[in-house]
Parts: sequence; structure tokens; C-alpha cells
Amino acid sequence: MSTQATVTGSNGPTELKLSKRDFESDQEVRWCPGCGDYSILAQVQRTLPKLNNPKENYVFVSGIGCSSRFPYYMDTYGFHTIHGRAPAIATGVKITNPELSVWVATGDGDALSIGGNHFIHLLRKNLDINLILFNNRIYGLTKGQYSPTSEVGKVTKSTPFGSIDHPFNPVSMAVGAGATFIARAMDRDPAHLQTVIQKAHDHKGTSFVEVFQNCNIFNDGAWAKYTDKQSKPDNVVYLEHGKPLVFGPNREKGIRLDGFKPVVVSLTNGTYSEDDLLIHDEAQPNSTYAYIMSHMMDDPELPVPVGVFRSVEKVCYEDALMGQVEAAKKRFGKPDLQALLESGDTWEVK
Amino acid sequence: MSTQATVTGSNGPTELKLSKRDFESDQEVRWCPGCGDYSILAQVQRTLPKLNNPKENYVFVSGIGCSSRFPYYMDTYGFHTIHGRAPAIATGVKITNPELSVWVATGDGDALSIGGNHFIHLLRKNLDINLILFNNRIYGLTKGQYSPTSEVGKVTKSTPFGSIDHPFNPVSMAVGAGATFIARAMDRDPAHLQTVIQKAHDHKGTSFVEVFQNCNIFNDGAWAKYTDKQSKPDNVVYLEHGKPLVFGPNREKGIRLDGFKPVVVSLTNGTYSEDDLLIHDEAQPNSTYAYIMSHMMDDPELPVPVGVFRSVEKVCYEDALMGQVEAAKKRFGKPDLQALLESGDTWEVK
Amino acid sequence: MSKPVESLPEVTIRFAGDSGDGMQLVGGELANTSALSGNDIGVFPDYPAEIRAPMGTLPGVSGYQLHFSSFDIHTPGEQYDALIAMNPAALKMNIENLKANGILIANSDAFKDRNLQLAHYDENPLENGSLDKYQLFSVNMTELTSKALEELSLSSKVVDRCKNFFALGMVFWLYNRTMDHAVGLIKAKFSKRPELVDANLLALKGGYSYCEMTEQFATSYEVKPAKLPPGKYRNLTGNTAVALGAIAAGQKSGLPLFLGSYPITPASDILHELSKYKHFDVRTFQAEDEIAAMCSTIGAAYSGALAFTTTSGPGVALKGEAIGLAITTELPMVVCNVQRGGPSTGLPTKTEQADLMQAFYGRNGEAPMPIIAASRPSDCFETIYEAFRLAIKYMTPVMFLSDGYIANGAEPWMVPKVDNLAEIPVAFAKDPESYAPFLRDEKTLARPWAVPGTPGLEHRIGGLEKQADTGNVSSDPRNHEYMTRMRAEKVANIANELPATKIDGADSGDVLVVGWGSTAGAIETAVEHQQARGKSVSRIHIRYLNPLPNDLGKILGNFKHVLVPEMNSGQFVNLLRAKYLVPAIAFGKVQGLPFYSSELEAKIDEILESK
Amino acid sequence: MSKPVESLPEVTIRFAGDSGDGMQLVGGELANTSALSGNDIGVFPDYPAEIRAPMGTLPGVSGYQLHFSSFDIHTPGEQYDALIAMNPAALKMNIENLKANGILIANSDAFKDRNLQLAHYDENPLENGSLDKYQLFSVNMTELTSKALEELSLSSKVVDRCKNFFALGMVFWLYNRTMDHAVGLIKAKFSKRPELVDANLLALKGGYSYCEMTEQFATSYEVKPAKLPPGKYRNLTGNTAVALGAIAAGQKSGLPLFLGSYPITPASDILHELSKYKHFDVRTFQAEDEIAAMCSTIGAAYSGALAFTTTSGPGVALKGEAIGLAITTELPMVVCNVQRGGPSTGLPTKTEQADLMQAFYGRNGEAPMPIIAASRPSDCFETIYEAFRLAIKYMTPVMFLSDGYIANGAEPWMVPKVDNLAEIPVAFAKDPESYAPFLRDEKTLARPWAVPGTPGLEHRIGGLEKQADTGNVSSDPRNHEYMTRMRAEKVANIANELPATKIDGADSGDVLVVGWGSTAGAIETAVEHQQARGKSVSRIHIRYLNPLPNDLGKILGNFKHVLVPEMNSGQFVNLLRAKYLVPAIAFGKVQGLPFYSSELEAKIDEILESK
Ligand SMILES: Cc1ncc(C[n+]2csc(CCOP(=O)(O)OP(=O)(O)O)c2C)c(N)n1
Ligand SMILES: Cc1ncc(C[n+]2csc(CCOP(=O)(O)OP(=O)(O)O)c2C)c(N)n1
Ligand code: SF4
Ligand code: SF4
Ligand SMILES: [Mg+2]
Ligand SMILES: [Mg+2]
Repeated sequence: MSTQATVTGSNGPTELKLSKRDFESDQEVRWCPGCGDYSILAQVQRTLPKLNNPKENYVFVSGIGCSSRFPYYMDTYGFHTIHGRAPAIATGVKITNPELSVWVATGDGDALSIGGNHFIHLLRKNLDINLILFNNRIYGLTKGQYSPTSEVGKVTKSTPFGSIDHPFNPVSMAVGAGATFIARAMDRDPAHLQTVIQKAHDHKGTSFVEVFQNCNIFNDGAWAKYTDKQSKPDNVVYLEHGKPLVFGPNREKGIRLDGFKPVVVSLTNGTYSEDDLLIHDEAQPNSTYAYIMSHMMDDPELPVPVGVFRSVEKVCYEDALMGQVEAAKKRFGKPDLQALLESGDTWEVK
Repeated sequence: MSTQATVTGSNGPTELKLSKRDFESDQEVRWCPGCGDYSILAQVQRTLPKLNNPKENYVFVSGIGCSSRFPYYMDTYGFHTIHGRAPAIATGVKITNPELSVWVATGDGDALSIGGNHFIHLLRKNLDINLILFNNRIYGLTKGQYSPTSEVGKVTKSTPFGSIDHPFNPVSMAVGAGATFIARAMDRDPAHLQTVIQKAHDHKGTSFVEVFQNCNIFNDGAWAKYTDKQSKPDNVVYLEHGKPLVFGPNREKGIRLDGFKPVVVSLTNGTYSEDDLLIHDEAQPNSTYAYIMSHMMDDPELPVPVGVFRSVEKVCYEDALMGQVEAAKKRFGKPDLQALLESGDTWEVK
Repeated sequence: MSKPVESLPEVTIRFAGDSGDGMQLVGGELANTSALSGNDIGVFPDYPAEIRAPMGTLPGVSGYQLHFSSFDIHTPGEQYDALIAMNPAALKMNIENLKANGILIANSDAFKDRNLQLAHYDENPLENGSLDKYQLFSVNMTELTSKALEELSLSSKVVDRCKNFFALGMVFWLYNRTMDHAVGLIKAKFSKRPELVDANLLALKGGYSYCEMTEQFATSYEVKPAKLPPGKYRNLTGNTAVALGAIAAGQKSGLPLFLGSYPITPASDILHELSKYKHFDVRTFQAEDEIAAMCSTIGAAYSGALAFTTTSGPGVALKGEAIGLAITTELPMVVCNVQRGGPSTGLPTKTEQADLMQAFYGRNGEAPMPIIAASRPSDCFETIYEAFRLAIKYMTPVMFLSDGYIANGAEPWMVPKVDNLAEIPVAFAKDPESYAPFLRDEKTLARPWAVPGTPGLEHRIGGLEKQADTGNVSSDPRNHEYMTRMRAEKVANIANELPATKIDGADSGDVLVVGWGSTAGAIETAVEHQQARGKSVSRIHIRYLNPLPNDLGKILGNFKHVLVPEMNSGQFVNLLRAKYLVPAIAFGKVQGLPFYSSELEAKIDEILESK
Repeated sequence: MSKPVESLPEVTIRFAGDSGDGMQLVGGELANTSALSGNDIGVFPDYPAEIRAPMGTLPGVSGYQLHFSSFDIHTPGEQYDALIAMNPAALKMNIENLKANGILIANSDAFKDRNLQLAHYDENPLENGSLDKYQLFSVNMTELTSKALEELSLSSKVVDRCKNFFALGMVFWLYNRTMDHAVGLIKAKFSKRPELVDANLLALKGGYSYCEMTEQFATSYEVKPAKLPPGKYRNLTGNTAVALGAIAAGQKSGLPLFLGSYPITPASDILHELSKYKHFDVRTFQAEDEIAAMCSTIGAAYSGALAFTTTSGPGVALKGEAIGLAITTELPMVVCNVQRGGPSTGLPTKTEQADLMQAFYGRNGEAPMPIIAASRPSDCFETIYEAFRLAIKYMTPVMFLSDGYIANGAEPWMVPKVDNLAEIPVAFAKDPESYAPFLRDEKTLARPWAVPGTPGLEHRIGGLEKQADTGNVSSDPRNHEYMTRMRAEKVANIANELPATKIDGADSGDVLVVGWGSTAGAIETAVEHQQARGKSVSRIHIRYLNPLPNDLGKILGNFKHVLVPEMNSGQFVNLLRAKYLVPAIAFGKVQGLPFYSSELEAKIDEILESK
């Protein structure tokens, strides 16, 4: 969402001078101590003041889940709706008032289980809405059942013998559904999370951000491999537009593309240098590229990418719709209700 | 579905001697004259007798739509359910009786609009169910509104100024959702359609078959480019496992992969021969390959692939579930209801 | 050869043929011409669930019934004066309701072997004397049409498609109708294929001339114009009326009209109609399913649109959970249910009133909402408009009920003056000082409508129980009881502004017939007949089903018997019995068909005799 | 130092603390120990919607109430004899219901600045004399626990977690309970972390010794065993009872049990419980949403499983459309609704009975289904079992209603003998000669159950209206009416096999209290009290809500007043009024809380006085 024209009053945008505080509501935050949701909330509250949008233009819509309590804690407009339906409600909001900056806060159950259909249809229609998926690979609010992102074999309340569903790869799904902006971040990397939130905001079209979020009560350590200091460097690669894919504790490893398969190469044995690596291109028009990046997560040999996978332009639904409204107004002139009611074959009775 | 053990009685499978007739119910077929659905019905009825499965083991489940009338015309078990929910109902059928050969007949609205969530979750869970998508890029039964596969700009009853939604690419969606078998066929190529149906049946796991189907009443010619004699050779490439991708009226063109991008090359100017072309590998474990193939449809420069995009093995949901049931039986022994009721802390009142 | 013209007060005529035979088109055209000639009309299109059921079969028959008259009528008629049967199946399905000695025009060319078989006729009924009690006119229409079109040298398929206009031409002659409007229709409809313009014009005129020239009919008939109140009129189906009413509410309220909808028979036409009027700031959104349709509507209401969603019974079932959210967040919107035959997929193209209880109770928890039903095609305009007015005034979703019968049915509508429409004032909250999300208006109990984008009014709402005034999440027991009561009282209070219930007939007596929704016409006719016969029978019609009018209990108490006809197994009747403890009598019809006034008359007779 | 022991007939005690304080665990353990000692018990766990609401806050308070007695009781009690308050918020939220002079044990260590603030106390209530009307025992539990655990040198966080067992130890001493079972629980629960076993055992014993050694309590109490009918007993929550009842029905019918479900509070525990019993051929399927849960259940029923789906109100709303399909295809299955506070998301962890009308009408069209409700935790077993029996006998989906109160509540259950359970005979159709999909059994009107895989019975069913007998699609008007009537009659006929309604008290008199569902216990207590006071008050409890028992109308007619208490705004009462035209009086409580018998007694008094 890149409309900055929404600033009202005579002061220029830079005059808004909002701070994190301005985005904190008076409601007590009710997540478990230690929950990753706190960080996501804080990063959003830190990022929004930088965007030069007045508070009243933000709307946060959520479904049901721990994560979906999010809007209560933001001092903006907020709507805590029903399970899985936030994208559909946000769609109505955005169509009615395209000037608003509309955000969806959702969980892996909310967005991918009950809400899967609205999720893919939102991505397809490409309304300018920013969706943040709090992925903790578990149902938090209902106290610990497995979710569509839980790994096979997971023992939970509803799967005492281990779960048997193959999980979704949310990023692959989003690519398959035609998303124009896809990113991933982690609750435990606040600075990077802020950058990603800002980029999601700046993108015009639906922005999908998956956040690795820790549920320390029901699924503690689900992402530890990627967030713990020790294991992270070997297991995470940061995607930066125009930069090669380098990772490792000493940036000693890189990713090359062998045909359509990413492979890890060493940068220390003299065979390859950074120049030989895959250069990340988030603007690559061919979505196959984003698919390849998304699929790295499924290969235990490869590090998991975080950052912006894809960011391309495509007509937004609400723009096309308002375009049709404007065109119709031009073509048919000022609406005349009386004339409309009297249109078609009419006759007078005297 | 590859269980042939389902044949009952003492006669071997080859003794079933079923014919197309055996699969025709006594109900009058009620599609518009000229509808592509007729061909799909006929090809299914022609293929089933070859599969050595007795009639009573087939179940056809459908949602709502013209295409969803399908089960009425099959002399097998059939269930015409509610809009979009056939995959979920079929799931209950298959879990209850994994021996059955379960088929879903569905439309582009049924499967991808209202039923999108069940569709992707079926693919994810990988039950051994065969789903045939009758894609006519329109809502037939409700008399002509655009569907999630309709092209942008389409003028329909509900879009008098042209539709503004970006369509889904069903095959890309299926890849993104983790499908293990994906294929495409056309109502107008009966022989090929039969092969694909047979392969879908033979695959163990969810088989997704998209069929280009013509609705001659509300969207006539939607696929003409791919089905008309004249234009077809230039616009369709048949995928055959282990064979190069060749097409053109005189098989004079081929597809090569340039990195992850398919490109058309000429086989007549001496630069390339068939040996240089991409060799189709439906068993390629890396789903990126199937994604690349699926994405060809979105590039007007490329021919559209038909045939089997992907066919890989992955544990079926019902097998894993029955495996847990069997393991539990082994571990806990013969179920003893009285003992179960009396388990936990009990006390006697005298 | 000028033949005698007989004047009739009213005529009911039914066209019947294959779904591909174009019966709806020519039936509709006769309706238009009749309305334009000043008749009152009532129509009943009746078609199969299939797009094109197999030719010649019984389920493939499509019918269009028209009632036109020189006085005020309320229904599309019952038994027909004339039946046009384009094939044996059409005859079979419809002959039962042709009046004795009624006119039967059959396309004899279609009464051939396979067609007879498909209609399960052992013999050709046109030839075996079985139709002797009717005035049978066997006309070889296919052949005659083909002759009329000879000069155009068109394919036989195309020629065959024109025989409906040949039939229409015959009917035009029979009822002394002018062909002007039909000629215009043909020219407009086929403007892109001039050869079809010529063909259909020739067919139409061919049918007309055929009657003019032959000895087929001894008499022709005319139906004089009805004495309708003066004004400008047009013909209107219920679905179009809903669309126009919604646009009018949008214009009068000054809000953009948002429609979130998913296609479903018989409601889709409202979506189709509204999507044409983008220049009236109508924003139609074809959602991925009914849940998304409902939810997008909630989102639109939340951010200040005039929010609307349309569907039929199964769609309402899907919307139930979200309707609960709309109720508890107290946002204004209208949910339109064009009811069809149920349960489940049921009879999608047939009519029924079996979703009333669903309107009341089709969601979890205590979740009351106003419910309002239209009585006839043209009444849909006023009723949907009223639904929007109430929604905004009381900050609540409102359920609007129509059904397949009035949605597809048509009648003349006196176009209202826009200035005379009730105002729909909208007052968005603006003032941060006085604002709290659930602070209620003292009179209406409505909460304020504060739309995103308004500085200083940032607030949060949701589906969890809310503290009074602040709207913060609260699980306080007393607060929950209070809020539950407030939500109920707000809806109940609407009764205080409802007009006095109009009693048709004496305000006490033997039988009171209580109707709601589309049974209005049949009940009105039946009660008029009973009153003409001197019986002590009155009727009331209930537009507001929730809340019920304040004077209802008193009225019911003044009659010995209360009869409640409904196209269901008895739903509204139970509300009356529970609320007023009156022994109201249920009279249900669950056939996918509207009531015939004769059925109601018979039932009233039965009650009158029983006493 | 042996102190006096006073004998009491019954005790109500409430543990209250932060959601992290482990109140549910120790409360439940006291319940188990009490039951094992032969008391009758009733429990009421009451926790916040949040997983872990912020520490020390009012909404974060979690409570567990236990009623144990030496006689037959029906509720978890009302006002408590003793309250254990682990922090100021817990005190604030619960003190209102502590009896005058009741025992109040407070963890004084937690009554510090920030905690007092969070609970909105200006002063420390333990110190300002505001609690003088209670027997206040300020105990520095945190410190004492930490002392008791000194030798283990654990982190202070771990030590702090053990204070709930310290409190339990105190209560054990106070009510003369044996610690054996609690010791076993601690050993089992923490078996993987031996240091926690030691810690919690020390805390438990520390609390006990503290009372033994100090002068805190002058007396201790005992509650003698209740005289329950002889047999083997266990403690059971309603949700566990449902799971066991379903497994029993599976075993007795010989069918695999299929559960299609989507987690939702307060129903999820049934899914959790059933997923453990795969060796009983239980196949649990956690679906992507409630619609898929319902649809998979339909698919399972179609192919011959004992089909089951569990949810709460919002889930039923989503299932409505598919339930309609189940009804029209006449497939056997049970839909379980563990009701919670509504509307919309409402009060997810609180109880309510506001989904009764949804059970009747929450779908499009005329779609009746049997509805049956459990009255108390242990009754869930028998009632769900009966639901399955009816489903299969009549080939119909059955709605089973429970609610948060009995789902989480527990009581002693006399384990039945499996051989004494009613049979659930299953007769799949096998014979192609006599088979037609909708040919009905003459007596039950049930259609045959022919499962895929059966040779020769290939057939098609669906949601469109079906021709009688053949099941082929039919839009014939008369057939639709006939099938609608058949579906209704089949359900209505069940009334003929229902047992005579048991009247508690005289079969005529001043007041009849009619209850359904979980209000049974409170009503029973209130009516017993009224009868003990010599009042002419009787009660009946309705398990079968649809169809209603045949003798109900007659019974209602024999009382001057009929009172219908419900945890809603008056739903069942309207059914009685509509059907029997009796002026039954609604008495609703919509607070997310069960009735107190005192509230009912007061209401009965009011009615008795009014006459
Ligand atoms: C219609 C409906 N079904 C089920 C529920 C119960 N429910 C609430 S949240 C939730 C899933 C939460 O998981 P997720 O979306 O991953 O969010 P988290 O709590 O993990 O942040 C479920 C099943 C509900 N509230 N409404
Ligand atoms: C709950 C519900 N919503 C809407 C409908 C109306 N409806 C029936 S079929 C259909 C779409 C049909 O399109 P598609 O699935 O593409 O099937 P086709 O008719 O083109 O074969 C719709 C919207 C319905 N029957 N049920
Ligand atoms: S349960 Fe998990 S996701 Fe929910 S608030 Fe607690 S830690 Fe966070
Ligand atoms: S409307 Fe289209 S899809 Fe439906 S039966 Fe006719 S031709 Fe086929
Ligand atoms: Mg989660
Ligand atoms: Mg289609």
C-alpha cells in the first residue's frame, strides 16, 4: 500500500511525528509471557510510525486465535472477526475505502486451515492488503492441536500417535495462488522483521508475510533451528534484492542454481566466489523463481530463506473496480435515479 | 488407486468382463446437446471396464454444477452432494472404506471457488482419491457467471464491464498445495483423456486431472485454441514420460529449459534436434519441475502442456491412519469395552 | 374476413415447450405487450433445473404463465383459458390445469414417435379423442414456420428456433394484441444477426396471418385496460425491483452501495442487475463463496458502505456464523434470501417459504435481527428500501425475504417519485469527545457508526462479548446478560414505529387469514371471493416478521379462527401460537408451487363449516 | 496436637488463582480424592478465554469449584464454605460468593503492590479489616513452599510453581483427606522430571504439616461417604462421557467409529479423548474446518461407519448447509454441540443453552432432525449412546446437545455393564431384488442403508429432491410434498417409542418446572427444597427435545403454572407454548453461568405468591 496521499490536514507527511506509543492501545496484552506474538506486535508498532500515514487510516482485521487478538493491542481501527474469515472482511473494507491501509493478522490455523480458501482468493485478487501470518505450527488458542503447518509425526492433543498430514508450505502455496508479494521473517529477528513489514506496506497489491513465531506453551522451539544463535547461521539465508545468496557463520557458504535446483557451495575452497552465486531477484516476473526459493524449505540440505521472495506489480482488484466505476460515470454521466427507475418500457395511466 | 485385491468371488480379475454399458445408469443424461461433459462421461465409462475393479467398488462423489451431475449417469455408487464439498465427503468415504475406488467430479466453480479449501487440503493429505476438474471457465448451472479460471476482461452476466479477477492456474495451485499426481486432458481428445483417466486411477494418492471442457452455451470456444484441429498443433504439447517435448503441425518445434525458463526452439533450422530437448519426467521428485510445466500456460509464447505433469509417491492419509489403527491394536491388544469403561481411578460402593 | 371479437375481463394463458423452445422469451413478450396495453398482469415463469434438459422429456418442459386483466389482479392465475403446447411433454405436464373447454394450441409437427415416447404417450393424444373436452387446435407450426421463412433460405435448425414467434403471432391475433412492441424486441434482441431479425419477424407475422387467413379460430378476444391508479408504469420482476430498491437506498443515503454475493438460483439476477449500475457507485463483488460474500459485506458495513448481500436458502445456511458476527458488532446491512425449495439443494428453480425459521434462528446463540418480507414483485422495491432504512437507523443487519415466485414473477409497477421516498439519514460519528463504540442512542438503542479514516475515533470491535459502552472484551456475567438484552430490545423496539396493521375486511369475525410474503396475492383473491360470497372472512398481511406489529395480538383475538397459509409445513403459525397463545391453524403447501386461491377458498370453507 | 474434627453433610470449596497457578490441577485432584473417599461430588471448572492471561489481572483468574457431600447432590454448589485465593485478583473475583463466616485462605505473599493494583485494590484487603465477616487465614504460602523445598535447591521459578500443592496440602488437612491419591498423581504426572516429583510432594506435605503443626485452624472437618447405589464408580467429565459413549456405540453396533471434527472450545476434549482409542477402531479425522468435518462425517455415514462430529455453536452454524444434506439423504450420524456463550464468538469458555433453536432450525428448508440433550456429566454417556441408537434405527442425523457446564464438570459415574447396554442392531441392505434407495421400512419409515462395495446395490443419492422409493431426482410437486412429510413423520414417530415422562413430585399441582439439558441439577435441588417446604411443586426433565414425548401435553395441562428455566432468553418455552398453547413462563439466565438453585427457588416463590 503506497498511498501517502491519505494524510489529511495541511501538514506534510513528515509532520505526523508518530511514535510507537501512538500505536499502543489501552488494552492489556494477554499473550503468555514469552510468546513470540509480543515481538511481532512491537515490530509493527515500531514500523507504522515511519510510514507517514495517520493512525486513523490503519485498519487491522483478524480472525480467531492467539495471534488474532492482535488488533486489540493496536491503537488503530481494529476488527477481531471470526475464525478464518479476516481476508474476506478486509476485502469489503478495502473495496469500500481504498484509501485505508488494511492489515490482516492471522495464524496458521486461521489462514491455512479454516481460512485457506479466503487466503488463496485474496492473493489471487491482489487487493492492496497486508497479511501477516503468525506461523507457530500449532493451534494455540484451543490449547495445542496440530495445524496445517505442523510436521508429520507431531504429537499433539489431537494426535497422540503423531500427526499424519503432510504440511503445507505456505510460501509455495502463495506462489501457486499467484501472490504478488511474498516474504518471510522471524519473531526473533526484530530488525529484519521491521524491514519486511515496511516492504509489505510499501508494496501495492496483496502482501503476504509469513512470520516464524514461537508458541512457548504448546510448541516451544518449533523454529529454534532457525532462530537460535548457534544453529541459525547454517540454517538461514537472508534474501536481499540484487545480492548473492550467502550464509554460514562466517558467510562461507552460498547458493547456486543448478538448472532449477538450488545447491549449496563452499566459498572457501577456491572453486566459487560470491560472483558465482545466485543473485536474488525479488522482482523476477517469472514466478518459478519464487517457487524455487520457497521449495528450499522442504529440502533439509538447504538453508531456509527469509526476506522478500517476490515483489511484482499487478493490477489491484480495488483499482480495477474503481476504474470501472469511474469509466461508467464518464460513459453514463451523472446518475439520475428517477430516470433509472423510469427506464425500460413504461406507460402512463391517466 | 491400485488395489486390485478388491475383486470378490473366485473369478480372477480378468474375468470381470465389464463393458462401457455396465457403467451407464438408467438416468437420462441432461446436459445441453454439444456439451463437453458428454465426452468426459464417455471416456470414464470406457476406461473403467479396463481397470478390473468390480462396479460396486466405485464411488463417484460430486458437488453442484452441470459437471456435478456426473454421478447420476454412472451405474456405480454415486453421491451428488453440496456445492464445493465433494472432496471432504469423499474423504469420509475413503477413510471408512479404503478399499473403494473413490472419484470426485467437480467444476471450476465447485472446486476452485467455493470448494478451494477442501481442494487444497485433499491434495495436501493425499488420500487415494481421483478428482476430475471439468474446467469450462464459467459457471454453467447458474447460467453464466465468470469463474476463478475465467480470463481477465471476460464479459459475463455478473461482469458486464469485464471481469477484473486474475484467474487461478489450477495446475500451479495443485503444485503449490503439494499434489502427488497432476494431469491435464481435453474433452476433445478422447483417446488421450482415457489414458489420463487410467493413469489417475493407477496412481496411489490424490490424482488431480484438469479437463478442458467446452460449455457451448455460456462459454463456447473457451479452449478452441487448444482443441481446434488447425490451432491445436501450435498450441498444445503432449507430455510423455521419458520423451522430449515436441510439438507443431509437423513436430517441428520443441521445448528446451533455459535455466528454469522453458523456451521454444525450432527443430528444422539445424540448431537443435530432439536430443537437445527437455525430456519429460513426471516422476521428478522436485516439484519445481511440475511448477515450471504448469506455468507454461501463463506464457502466450509457449504451448500448453497436456498429459501427466507429476506422478510421485507419498504416504496416503488413509494408509497412515489405518497403520496407526493396526499399530494400536497390536500394542493395546483386543479392545475390551468393559475394561475401558472401568479404566482410571475407580472405587466400589457396596 | 373480419371475425367477431369477444370481450373478456381476464385471461390466463400458459406457454409450454422444451427449455430450448424460447417459451420464456415469448411469454415475457406477451406480458410486456399486455402491460403496455394497460392490463394488469401477473406472471409465473416455471422452468427446469437443467440448463437444457434433454429435448422432448418431461423434466425438460419450460413454462411461462401469464394472467392479464381489465381489473386489479393479484396472482398469475390458476387454471388457464389457453394452453400453447409445443410438444407432447409440454402437453402432458400442463393439460391438467387447462379449463374445461379451454383453448389448446398444439404444435402437431412435434407429436411424432420419439417425442410421444419421451412423454410416455402410447398414442398421439391429438388424434385419439382424449382431448375432446378442450377446444383443440392442432397446428403444424414447424412446417408453417418453415414455409413463412422459405425465402430466407436459412438452415432448418435456425428456422426451427423461430416457431416460438409463430406461436406468439397466433396468440397476438387471438387476443387482439398489437405487434409493435414485439417487433421492437426482435429488432433489438437480434440486432447483431440481421438474418434472425428477418426470420423471427416473418415467423411472428406468419403466425398472426395464419389465424387471420384460416378458419381455425371462430372468435378472437380482447381484454380491456385495467383501471390502475394514474401514474407512470413499468413491468417489473421481483429481482429487478430488489436491485432498483437497493440502488435507490444507496442514492438516498448518499453511501456507495456494496454488494457481496455468490451466484445462486433464484437470486443471481440481483447480482447481474446491480453489476450494470457502476455509475450509481454500485460496487459488486462476486465472492469465492457465500461466507466470503457475507464477510465482505460486513467489512463494507464496517467501513461505511450501504452493505448488501444476496443469496438463497443454502447460502443463508453458510452465512449463519458471519451473520452472528454482524449482529453482535451491530453493523448495518441487508441480507437478502430469495427462497427456493428445500431442504438442502432441494428444488432450486421452484418456490418455497421454508426459510423463515432459519431467518430467525439460523446461527448460534441469542442473535435476533429484524426480518421483513416482500409480498409481490413490485413490493420488493419498497420492502428492500425499508430494510436498508431500518438497518441504518438501528445499526443492525436486516433479513429481507423474497422467494422464487415473486423474484421471477412480474407485474406492473407504478414508478415512484424519488422525492417521495423516505429519507435514509446517515450520521457518521465524528466527535472523539462524545464517542464510545457501544454507547447507545437513547431512543433507538443504536450504537454510533464510526468508520475507519475518521481521526480520533480509532477503536476495536469483535465477536467476543463486549462491555457496554466501551466495547472492550468482557466476560462479566451481568454485562453479558445486559448486552444480550440490549441487542434484543433494540430489535423489539422497532415495533413502536411500525404502521397500524391494515385489516382487509371487518376487524372481527369468523376467520382471519394471516399471510406473509408471496402468498399475499392468492390470499387476497381468496378472501375477496369469500367476502363477495358474504362470508365473515378478513385478512391481514404481515410485512414485518421480526418484530411483529404491536397491534397484532389484539387483532388475532377478535376472530374465531385464525388461518395461516404458508408455502412450508407451518413456520410463522408457530410464532403466532407461541407469542399470542392463539390456536392459529397451519395451512401448508410444500410443492414448490405458489398457492392457488381456490385451495385457500376451499380451506376457508372447511373452517367455516367446522364451526 | 490432635484437633477436633467436625462432621459436615456437604462442603463447597473454590480454588482461585492465576491461570498459571495450577488451580484446575489441584481442584481436580481434590475432586478425585473426594470421589474415591465415597463422597458424591459436583465440580465446576471456570477458566478464562486466554491461554495465559497476564499474571495477576482480573480476567486472568482461573477457578475450580468442588462440591462434595455425604448425600446425593446435583450441582457443584453455589456459595462456598471455603475459598482459596492465591492472589488479590482471585480474591476480588470470587469473594462475593463466599458464605458469611466462610473460610478464606489467602496467599499473603501475593498481596503485594503490583498485584493489588492489577486487581484494583487501593489497600491490602487482608490487612484493612474489609474481610472481617469471614474466617480469614493469611498464609505466606510462597515463602513456606520455598522453605519446604530448600534442600532441593531449585530455581525460584520452579519453587513458585509448587505452591498450588502446598495449598492442596492445607485443604487436605482441613477436610481430613488422605494424600495417597495425590501422591500417585504427582509421581505419574512428573515422572519424566524426578526433581519435580520431589518438589511437589514436599510442597503437598508441607502444606499438610503446616496445618498440623500451627495453630492456624482450630477445627478440621470431615464429610462422610455418600450412600450411592452399589457398584463400581469412577469420576467422569461430560466430555469424557461423550467419548466413552461413542466408543461403546461403536463396539455394540460393530461399526468402526468415525469422528470428523475441528477443534473448538469447549468441545475439543472429545476429539482429544477419542483420538487415543484407535485400537477400538476409532478413526479420528481433524478436518480443515467444520464444514469439512461435517461433510467427512456424511461421507463416513454413507459408507457404513458409525459417524460422529463434535463442535460448539459457531461450528454448528457452519455445518448447517451440510446437515441439511445429511437430513435429505437420510444418513445416520450424530452431531454433537457442546454449547458455549454466544452469539458469534461470544464467551467461548462459558456455558449457555442458546443453541436449541439453531438445532431445530439452523438450515434452509424443512429439515427436521431428532434432538436430544444430556442433563449432567455422567448422563452424557447414556444420552450420546441413545443418540447413536436412534440415528441408526431411523436412518437420520441426530443432534446431541451438551454445554460447557457439564462438558467440563465432573461427577461420580456408576460404570455400566456392557451387556446391559441397549443393542444397536445394524442391517446393511444386501439383496438387489428387494432394494430401492428410498423404500421405507413400514414401521420406522427408515430407508435402507446400502454401503458402497455391496454388489448389485449401486445407486445414486443427493441433495436434490428425490422421488419416493427410487430416490431418482424429482421435481414433481406432489412427490416433494410427500417426501417432506415422510421426513417429518419419520422423526415425529420416534415419540412412540419414548418412555413415559417421569414426574418428580405430584402429577398435578401449582407449579411444574420443566427443564432440559444441564439445568437438571439446579432444578432438582430447587424443587427438592420447595417440596421439603411443603410446596406443590413438581418437575419434569426433557431429554428428547425433538420429538417431544407424547404424554407431555397432558402433563403440562395438570399444573396451574409451568415454569421453564433455561440458560438463554427463552427458547424451549416457546416450543411448548406453540405446541400445547399453555402459558408457560420463561425464566432465562444469560450470564455464561449455570443456574443457582436459590435463583430458581426464588422464582418459584414468586410464582406461588402471584397466584
Ligand atoms: C468456527 C470456529 N471454529 C473453531 C474455533 C476454535 N478455534 C479458535 S482459534 C483456533 C485455531 C488457532 O490456531 P491458529 O490460527 O494457528 O492461531 P494461534 O492461536 O496459534 O495464534 C481454533 C480452532 C473457532 N473459534 N471458530
Ligand atoms: C451453497 C451454494 N451456493 C451456490 C450455489 C449455486 N451454484 C450451483 S452450481 C454453481 C457453480 C457452477 O459452476 P462450476 O462449478 O464451474 O460447474 P459447471 O456448471 O460449470 O459445470 C453455483 C454457483 C449452490 N448450489 N449452492
Ligand atoms: S498459547 Fe502459544 S501462541 Fe498462544 S499466547 Fe500462549 S505462547 Fe502465544
Ligand atoms: S450450460 Fe454449459 S456446462 Fe452446463 S450442460 Fe450446458 S453446455 Fe454443458
Ligand atoms: Mg498457530
Ligand atoms: Mg464451470
